[in-house]
Amino acid sequence: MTPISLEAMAASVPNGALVALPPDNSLPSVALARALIRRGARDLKLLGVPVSGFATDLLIGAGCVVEVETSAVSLGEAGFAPRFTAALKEGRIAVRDATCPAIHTMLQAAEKGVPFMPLRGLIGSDILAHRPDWKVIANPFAAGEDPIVLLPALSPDVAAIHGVMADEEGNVWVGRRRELATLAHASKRVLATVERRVPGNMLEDERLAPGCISATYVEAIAVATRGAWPVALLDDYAFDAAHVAEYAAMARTEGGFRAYLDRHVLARQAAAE
Amino acid sequence: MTPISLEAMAASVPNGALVALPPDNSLPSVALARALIRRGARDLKLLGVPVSGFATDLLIGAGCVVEVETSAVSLGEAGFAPRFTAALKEGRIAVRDATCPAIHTMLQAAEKGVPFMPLRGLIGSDILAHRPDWKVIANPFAAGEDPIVLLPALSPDVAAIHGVMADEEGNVWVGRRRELATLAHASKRVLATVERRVPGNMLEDERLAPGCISATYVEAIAVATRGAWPVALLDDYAFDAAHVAEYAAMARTEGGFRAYLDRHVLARQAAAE
Amino acid sequence: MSIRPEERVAAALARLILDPSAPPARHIAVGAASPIPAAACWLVRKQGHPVRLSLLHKRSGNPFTEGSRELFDLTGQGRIDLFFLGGGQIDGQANINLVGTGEWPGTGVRFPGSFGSAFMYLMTPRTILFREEHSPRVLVQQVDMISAPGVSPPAVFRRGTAQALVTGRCVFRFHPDRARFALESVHPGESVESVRAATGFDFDAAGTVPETPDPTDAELALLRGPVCDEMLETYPEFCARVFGRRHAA
Amino acid sequence: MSIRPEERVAAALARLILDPSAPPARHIAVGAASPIPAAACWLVRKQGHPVRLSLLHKRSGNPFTEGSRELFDLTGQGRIDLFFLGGGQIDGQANINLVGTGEWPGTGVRFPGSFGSAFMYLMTPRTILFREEHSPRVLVQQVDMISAPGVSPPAVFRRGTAQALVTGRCVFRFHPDRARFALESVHPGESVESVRAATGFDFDAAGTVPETPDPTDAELALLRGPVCDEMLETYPEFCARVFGRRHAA
Repeated sequence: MTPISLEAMAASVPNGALVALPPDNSLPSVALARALIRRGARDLKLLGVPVSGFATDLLIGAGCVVEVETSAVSLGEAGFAPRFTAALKEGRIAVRDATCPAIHTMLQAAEKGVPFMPLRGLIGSDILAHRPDWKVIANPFAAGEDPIVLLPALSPDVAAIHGVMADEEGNVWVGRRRELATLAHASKRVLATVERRVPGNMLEDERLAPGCISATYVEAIAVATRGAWPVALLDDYAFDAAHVAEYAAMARTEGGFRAYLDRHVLARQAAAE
Repeated sequence: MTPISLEAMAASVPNGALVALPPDNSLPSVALARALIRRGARDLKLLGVPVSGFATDLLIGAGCVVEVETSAVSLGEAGFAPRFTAALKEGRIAVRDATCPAIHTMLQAAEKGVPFMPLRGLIGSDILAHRPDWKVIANPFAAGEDPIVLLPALSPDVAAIHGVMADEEGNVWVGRRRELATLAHASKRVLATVERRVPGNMLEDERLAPGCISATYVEAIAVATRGAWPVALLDDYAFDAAHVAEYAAMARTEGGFRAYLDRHVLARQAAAE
Repeated sequence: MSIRPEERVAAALARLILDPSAPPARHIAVGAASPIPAAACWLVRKQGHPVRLSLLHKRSGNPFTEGSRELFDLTGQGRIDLFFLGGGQIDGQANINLVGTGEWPGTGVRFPGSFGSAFMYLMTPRTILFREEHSPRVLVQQVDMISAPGVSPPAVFRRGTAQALVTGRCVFRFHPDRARFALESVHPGESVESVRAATGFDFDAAGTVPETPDPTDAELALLRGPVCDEMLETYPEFCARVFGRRHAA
Repeated sequence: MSIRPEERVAAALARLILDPSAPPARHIAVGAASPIPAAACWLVRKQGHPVRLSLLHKRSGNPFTEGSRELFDLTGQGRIDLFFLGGGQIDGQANINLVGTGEWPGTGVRFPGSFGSAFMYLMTPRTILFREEHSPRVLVQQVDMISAPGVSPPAVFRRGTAQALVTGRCVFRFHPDRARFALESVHPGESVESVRAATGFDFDAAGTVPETPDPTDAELALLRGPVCDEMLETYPEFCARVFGRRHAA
């Protein structure tokens, strides 16, 4: 699989797409999020897998997003996500609240090719009350009364992930973050930025194969060094807490956020990300 | 986690237990099966995950088994499983036929802690007609008529697997055979034989962690060199086709099977397996 | 070197895979016990068609990183376009029986079991049925038990049915609308009459049925060269028997 | 060195974890934003109790090999005995609200969201609610919206409820049979009256309520030594602030 440029990858994501983004500890492609901002993407729907972090706040602040489905949006130690909160308050985005295992379950249903999957819990939560797409049925295997929630399969249009490496075949190594494999299996398209390319076929290596997403599921690869920054990439690099704190402070105001974008996102257009 | 002896491990499996065994290409603990024969285990129920191979035929031939739930029993290139077939014909075992993805699905339901999980297909198969524990419902998410099968969660009493290595914490490395992780998560007890022990904690190593079953799920470890033999162990050693062909020939008759047991199973009692 | 029956059948299967009237085969999965279908798939690949092959029991570089569940998940997702199935019995409605004969679960002859057929047959857009043995014992009027049904009622979710049934004697097309096979071609030495005599089920046949074509020289060269190269690791005995080649030790 | 409030609360939490009247805590999961609960768990471990700790956001040696789904699967399996939850609002029936105030989905104050609470609270045999801020703003009569309910009707599958609610002012026990909190102890400087004044919900209290005990010297030594050692990587700011120690660069 021949890598494409980050900008070409961003151009391939249509306005209005449902884009799945893992949270800050689980290999989101922040590089692709920045490239989507640079290309002026509009009307994106974002899915937090299962929660949302830095990249989601950035895309919302840049006006690329109309809807967020997630179990939480947070900058971790840096606190609440300021642009998410502002957009919600101003009615610029719709928010579909979920709960972490429900998002995993909806993706697992899509991975399995079944129309729904059950999940325990949830009953009595107002999340369920606000999700007409989630159904409660009587457990057909129970002797007595036993309500249980069924969640519909969810198949994102695009999964935007950042892997450690991609090989010549297009296999992408994500290590122990196996929920990304489920996400990849469930998604219509996987767009993966990676730190680096490696020769050969990682599936031939018993030690590397278990951490791979097979090229079967991968539509395109782009090399983006430090493409998860400012969030962490497994043991490659750590969370840049100082930068995220700086972001959180600047993004408290629209003007500060614009200054951040100018400095850290738009200025990269010429530079190789 | 301190390893125990193979014989102590076999002694810990009670008669009547539901024992899950992966097939010949997916890391069954043939060593534990042999040890169960030596301890004279009785009334075991075997689950093929999702099909059954050499170890299942061995246990059936030795009279340890009352029931097999599986999607197929085969010795691969060496043909049908002779002791399975003989026992079925003589009415000495009950056979619950399943189909591969149904067994995976029932284990996934147990892994997830839900009472059932749906699966497409199956409708019109006589397998379904002979499984009163499988239910057909109308898909609650469909506009029109859409029958779909629900399968109950299945939680084996014991998963008998053979890993490549175990570390000091009790994590077991099984590489890309990730269905073993689902099996481990779904089972009440995981008894793992391994080729070798390694120092430290594999979960600290990003390269090894993705292929591990976490010690959280592992009850006991026993070192059994070549414990998958005569079947293959990933890239450690290949399938011993000549031996399995020899077994298949000997096991055509009860007398030949007894001779095989004497030579290859019971004679190992004194020797370190 | 004369054309071996396996080579003829592999070439026939390759033509079925490439049939432009069928849904496209971008990703084909092939099981362990299927060297002839595997050869057909490799032939398609070596002819330059960009098909992805997942060989289920390939030991080095096994394509699945989620273990044996992944094939079924892939198929559930609609990512497997074509699969091959066989059967201890196959009947005229394309029902297949991998369980056994007599009473459930096989009081007559017991076959190994259904494997994933009860799922794969309904969830794959195209299935090619393949069985070398063509006899009234295998091709029966009605299977004793159904591992997977040939057709399903309209309400049942099903992505496809059998496209064809290929045996050591002939190629049948399957017509799901009328749930019947039609004889498409007979291998050299066979006729409509000899096929009828060897077949337990009734089938349609035109007045004249063509002979299954010989593999072309180009196809034979690919089969005996690069296709065999790819298959040596997984199917050593097949390659030795059919192509006369052995895996270098 | 005087006893820090965080140390007192950690010791109180450790005693709740070890409460012999509660179901055993063999495996505890602790989230990222919970340094005090994590300190309590480590204290229990360092006291020699064989509890397994899964620190969800531990970067090196993260306990999960199936990614973030594994915590929920583990909990679904019944393998997680105790979890900690907080809330932007917590009410007198132990309902928690992590969504926001005002109208759905948070037209007043928007909190981050519910995370896994709607599942974990029902599927864990024991939950300890923990929130340092103890004010009428947080501890309300009735939450504006329910992320996860404090109690459930008998027909709803539920493994457990809140065991207790620990704040910067006191320890409450929760009584699921009557869906009410009872004041168990007040931290030094607090009284039943001061707690009532700071609490938006009604609760039960005996005539005299004991003071939350000081950590013992042994507990303090463990907290400041081996517990801090374990926490330096994951909670560097907490360790610096509370224990005055920094992670070696």
